Amino acid sequence: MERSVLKSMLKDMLLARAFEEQAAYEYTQGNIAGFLHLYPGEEAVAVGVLHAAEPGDYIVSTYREHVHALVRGVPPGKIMAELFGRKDGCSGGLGGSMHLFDKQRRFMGGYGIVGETYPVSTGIAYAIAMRELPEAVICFFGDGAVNQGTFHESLNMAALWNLPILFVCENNRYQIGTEIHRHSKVTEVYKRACAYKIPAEQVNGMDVIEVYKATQSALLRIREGTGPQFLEIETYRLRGHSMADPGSYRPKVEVQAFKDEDPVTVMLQESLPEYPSAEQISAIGKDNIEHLSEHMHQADLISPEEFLRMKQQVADSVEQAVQYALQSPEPSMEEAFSALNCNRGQEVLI
Amino acid sequence: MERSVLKSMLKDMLLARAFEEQAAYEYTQGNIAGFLHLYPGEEAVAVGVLHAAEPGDYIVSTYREHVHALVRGVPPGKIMAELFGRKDGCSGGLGGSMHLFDKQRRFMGGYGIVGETYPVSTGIAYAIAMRELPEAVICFFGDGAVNQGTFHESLNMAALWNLPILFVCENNRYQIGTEIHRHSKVTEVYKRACAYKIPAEQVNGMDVIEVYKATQSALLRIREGTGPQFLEIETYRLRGHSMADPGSYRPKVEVQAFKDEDPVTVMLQESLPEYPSAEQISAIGKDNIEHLSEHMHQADLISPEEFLRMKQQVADSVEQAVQYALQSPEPSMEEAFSALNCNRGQEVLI
Amino acid sequence: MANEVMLWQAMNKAMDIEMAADNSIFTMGEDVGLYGGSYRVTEGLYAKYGEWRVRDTPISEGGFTGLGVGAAMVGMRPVIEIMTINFALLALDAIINMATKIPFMSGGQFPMPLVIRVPGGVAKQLAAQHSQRLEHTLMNVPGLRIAVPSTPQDAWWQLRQAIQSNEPVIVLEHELLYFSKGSLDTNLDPVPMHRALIRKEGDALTLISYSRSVLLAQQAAERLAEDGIDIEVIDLRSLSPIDWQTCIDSVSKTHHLLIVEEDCGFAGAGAEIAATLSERCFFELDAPVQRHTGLDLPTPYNGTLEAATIPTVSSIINAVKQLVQSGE
Amino acid sequence: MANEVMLWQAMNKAMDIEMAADNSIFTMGEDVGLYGGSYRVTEGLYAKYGEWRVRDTPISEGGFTGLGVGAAMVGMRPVIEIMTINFALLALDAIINMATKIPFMSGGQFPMPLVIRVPGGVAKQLAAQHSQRLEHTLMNVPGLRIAVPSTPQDAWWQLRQAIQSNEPVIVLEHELLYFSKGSLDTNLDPVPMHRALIRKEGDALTLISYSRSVLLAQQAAERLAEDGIDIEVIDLRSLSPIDWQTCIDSVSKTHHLLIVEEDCGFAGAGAEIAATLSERCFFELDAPVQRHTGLDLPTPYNGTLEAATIPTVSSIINAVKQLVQSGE
Ligand SMILES: Cc1ncc(C[n+]2csc(CCOP(=O)(O)OP(=O)(O)O)c2C)c(N)n1
Ligand SMILES: Cc1ncc(C[n+]2csc(CCOP(=O)(O)OP(=O)(O)O)c2C)c(N)n1
Ligand SMILES: [Mg+2]
Ligand SMILES: [Mg+2]
Repeated sequence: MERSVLKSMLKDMLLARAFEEQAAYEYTQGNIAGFLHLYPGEEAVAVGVLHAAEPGDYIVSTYREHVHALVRGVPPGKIMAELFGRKDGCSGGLGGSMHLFDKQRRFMGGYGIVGETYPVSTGIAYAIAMRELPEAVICFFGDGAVNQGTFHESLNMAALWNLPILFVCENNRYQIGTEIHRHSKVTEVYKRACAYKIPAEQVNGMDVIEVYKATQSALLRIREGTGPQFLEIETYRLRGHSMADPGSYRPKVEVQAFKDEDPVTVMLQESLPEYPSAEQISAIGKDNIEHLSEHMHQADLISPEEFLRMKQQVADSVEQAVQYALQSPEPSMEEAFSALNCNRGQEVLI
Repeated sequence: MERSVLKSMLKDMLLARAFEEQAAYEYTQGNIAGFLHLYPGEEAVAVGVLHAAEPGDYIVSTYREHVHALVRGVPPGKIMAELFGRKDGCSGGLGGSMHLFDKQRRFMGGYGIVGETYPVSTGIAYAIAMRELPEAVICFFGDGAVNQGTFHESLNMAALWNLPILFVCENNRYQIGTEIHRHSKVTEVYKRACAYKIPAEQVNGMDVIEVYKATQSALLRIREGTGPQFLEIETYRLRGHSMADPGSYRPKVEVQAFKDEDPVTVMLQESLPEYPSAEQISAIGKDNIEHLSEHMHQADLISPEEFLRMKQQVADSVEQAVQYALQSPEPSMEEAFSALNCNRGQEVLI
Repeated sequence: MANEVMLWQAMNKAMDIEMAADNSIFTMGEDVGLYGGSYRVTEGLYAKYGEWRVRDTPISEGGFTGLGVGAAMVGMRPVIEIMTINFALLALDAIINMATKIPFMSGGQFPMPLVIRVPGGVAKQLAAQHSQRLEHTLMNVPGLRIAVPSTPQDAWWQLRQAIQSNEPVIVLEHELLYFSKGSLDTNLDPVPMHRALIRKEGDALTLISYSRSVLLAQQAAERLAEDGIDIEVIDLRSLSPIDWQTCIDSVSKTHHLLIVEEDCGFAGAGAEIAATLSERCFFELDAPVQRHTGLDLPTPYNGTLEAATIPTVSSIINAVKQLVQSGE
Repeated sequence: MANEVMLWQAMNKAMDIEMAADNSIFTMGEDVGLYGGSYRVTEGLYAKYGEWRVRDTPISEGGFTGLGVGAAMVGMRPVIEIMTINFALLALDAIINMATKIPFMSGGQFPMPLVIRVPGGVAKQLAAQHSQRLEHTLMNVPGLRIAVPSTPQDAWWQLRQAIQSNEPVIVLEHELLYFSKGSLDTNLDPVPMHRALIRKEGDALTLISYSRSVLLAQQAAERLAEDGIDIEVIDLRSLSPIDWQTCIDSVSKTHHLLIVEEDCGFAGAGAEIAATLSERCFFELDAPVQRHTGLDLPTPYNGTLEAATIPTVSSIINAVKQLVQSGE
């Protein structure tokens, strides 16, 4: 793999972690409200998948989508401003954390109702197929989302009509507090694609390189006309489901994750989910960020100085994002109504 | 197999065919209205499956359910009266052809919305499992119904909680005018159960004995605690989807069915679907009724006289059913409101 | 030049002319293609435009309605047919949570040029699960437009307007109207999509209705005229938005208002009409606004009972007479 | 003896006492078990009653709500929790086409002792897809009962009554009320399930409301009383059926009616209330019935805008003052 790709992935993973931890902090400060679902631990998924995508591809994600938007290139300030509910947010402050949109970058939304990403993706893919374009749609969803009826309906249609969709299951083994064995009979999610004859494989979501490669070849198959493809990416979220979730349903020893090298500087309030302890972490395996950075050090792909510089850049851009958000005004009620009326043309209604 | 079971199955198949053809006739006479979905060609499914069931088992069916009710033991007169919309119908004349119910016989309904039989069945089975009873639920549905989201949701839950349900797909290869290759990516329906680890097999629905045996062993497995089972039964409907459907979307040569030995005495109006011609029939294979009766003749399990007598009995009971329906009064508006209020107890509402 | 056509034919022609003009339009639904559509609205289009533009679907209402939403986001103009309104209950997440929220939640980045066509209403003994109306549910959704054509001319205009509009529009088509005849002049300038029309002028009472009930109301009005009672019949044509001004002007003239609808009365479409006009015409009304509606009962299969659950020409006549007298 | 408790605690206690008394009751929903319920209503029940009676489900709202219907047909008393009303759009076929139609279509053979509990309403910046209300949709369904408790005492009574009833009942719980406190006396005789209650007497105006808006209305009433304007506040407690008599009696006394609701105004629950009372109190009203409702807009995420889309104590005060003056 090219060094530049690896570096850029590492940087995005660091940015993702720092951005999300900053968001957690801003939540405790009252700058962000509502449901806030964070991504620490899962960075290798969004980063690996989206680095393998083309700019012409469309991205459809869930309510846990800040990092997907970031990696897609939506400016951090635009995302932070959206979390703050400000006018300069990427959805004008009307959508919030769960509903990031950026038309220009083909970032087709964050959806809050579990299972909506499938039909949105089949619709975009239908348009692509009908117009015979070389584009694809990348559809993200969780392990819990797989039991929604739209999964079944959409995968059948995607396969039947040979639509260019890459289905990406972010399997973090939990549906809020319900562990995968308690929500699904078949827990190897990729096997469920057999009901639609969609090629599917399982990928180690702690290794961004593996994710990147699997995505590359799946997208290649799609562009060759093979139809939809399915990746189950095994990952883990370090935090609770959302900032409102203490995560107490997870047995302590089970927590399979690594603490970030960059120690979490966030002061976690008592009511917020705690990170797993260092012992729990070392009992299990490696955090995806540490994994990649170690690999790059050992292969001499990055120097310690460069790494430090990268971290500083990331910290700066998160800081700038917060400043951008803070100085942005709130949207007006007039702007809210014009968003609703973006559907209107010149036509006379009555 | 016991001779008595075979005889009784043969009689039910003859009754089924005669009852449905009579219903078609009554529709042309204006005695039946609304949507009327008939079963000729598919008799071996309902008869084979339900003869293998116990009286304690529950039956849940679709809008094409007259024969399921008949075989379950609902008196033909009660069914015909329901089709006529009369007070003595098994649903009081309020439900009609698509909504036959008989609580006493655990016939839990005819459902008009495709995909409703799954959740109703999982609910009944949940109650059985919770109470640890030796009963099972038999859930019927068509090939087209398999693409509804509730299929997916219900099969996962049934498997996850090991519920006692026998899923029976009546695969007649059509969803109204849409042939199975045009509605499902995977057309061997039984394979779709793999997504839930539910044991599944394909059965020849033209052979009632095969259907009976497959059902028997599936029910045995359920009662042993193996959890849900799945049968795909391959069959064919001789008529259009409903009386309103001329069925012109089916290529003539494709029609895979046999004409009844007992020639259809119904005068089919021009607007009604035609039966396949004798040539088309002989080009393909055997009607399920002829198949069973020939087998029994050859094995000397039934004499020609007894067969004739059986047919006469069947004809008589259909005739009696019509008379019963004709003499039954219409329900009153008061009765309609008390049906709605069957939910009410003595409680003071306001 | 006006022709006598059936309503389905007017819609079929509307689909055809729009599809010919703009290849971002496609239609999708159960049996809309090879079979030609349950009520023939898409007849002939499959042969003419091919399977990508006229797509038969599996029975997956939630899935393919949502597919329409996704396609509309990238500039297509999908016309989704849900076979009947009863099945639309399975697609409400796509309609309410997706189609009408995305334009807003995205801060106005994604307009939603989506049309959803849905047959419905009480037809002929289709029983409780196949006789519903869902007007009230759809009306309460901000950003959703609802057209309810009652004549071939309106069906022609409104379907074309719906397809051309960038707003999500539901076209509610009454199953008993597809084979009703009326004149169609394809050269006439269209009436604005949501404008109410006065079908008959009169000054004894204002009768407001929509869809099939308008036809019954017109028949009732003719008979009442023979008895010297001249009522004004308004066809709303749209349930969201509602053309209040036309209604208010009429009530200001007649001082009596009767609303006729086929839906169950409690919290039906008529509730909003009665509430708004009771308020806005408070000082003009000589008698309370009355609603003459369907019974609050699931539809019985039995034909006699079924007929008794919804307004008929004679029950409308009675309701008018009672109201006119009460105000005297 | 009355205790101060939070509303979720009253409901939790109600669940517990009913489940202990009748083992045909089970509850089911996402995270109701091990996790203890999103709003704690089912806390502790999983440990006490086991997984069959307190069942965590996959995300399959249509499937498990329909499962409740099937179980109710064979004599169970399922209490299905749909995590929020926004997801109930996925379960409307089970509620409308199954739960309320089966008793009728079967000619009365299968009563439906099903309870569906649903948190909802505008909470704290949950944005457009998580801030909906669905009252109007559910009201138009014949045979469905709707309870809307606003106090711990009512939540205790009404949840128990719902569980004991053989009718399909939806309990709509406002997300901002779970942690509000009120007194609970478990020995009091229950008020009938659908009876409206007068929360404050007065003669200047009748204010009708339900759920969380009642609390705002009460605060507004107190402040208005300081200004010498004594209004009567009615808490409907039930949206189907509605206790019209209590409303009519009040309007006959005050001659002014204001309806306050959080739902979008157009075709919301208030439409039915305004329509019926405009008709039945026509000769008693000194001014048009007014509705003070949520805006016809999806809920914005931004907190300032969100707050401006629904009635507040001060906007209620303004609305009351305007109406009282208009009638003078
Ligand atoms: C239809 C629907 N039901 C329930 C919810 C509430 N909910 C939000 S996230 C979630 C869990 C989803 O789990 P999963 O798909 O595994 O994604 P993860 O949060 O683990 O990334 C639930 C139940 C919802 N938003 N939509
Ligand atoms: C949810 C829903 N969508 C559409 C329909 C209309 N419809 C009735 S039967 C049918 C075809 C069903 O095909 P299949 O499941 O194969 O059963 P079959 O009629 O062949 O026995 C359709 C589309 C319906 N009743 N319900
Ligand atoms: Mg998960
Ligand atoms: Mg079929």
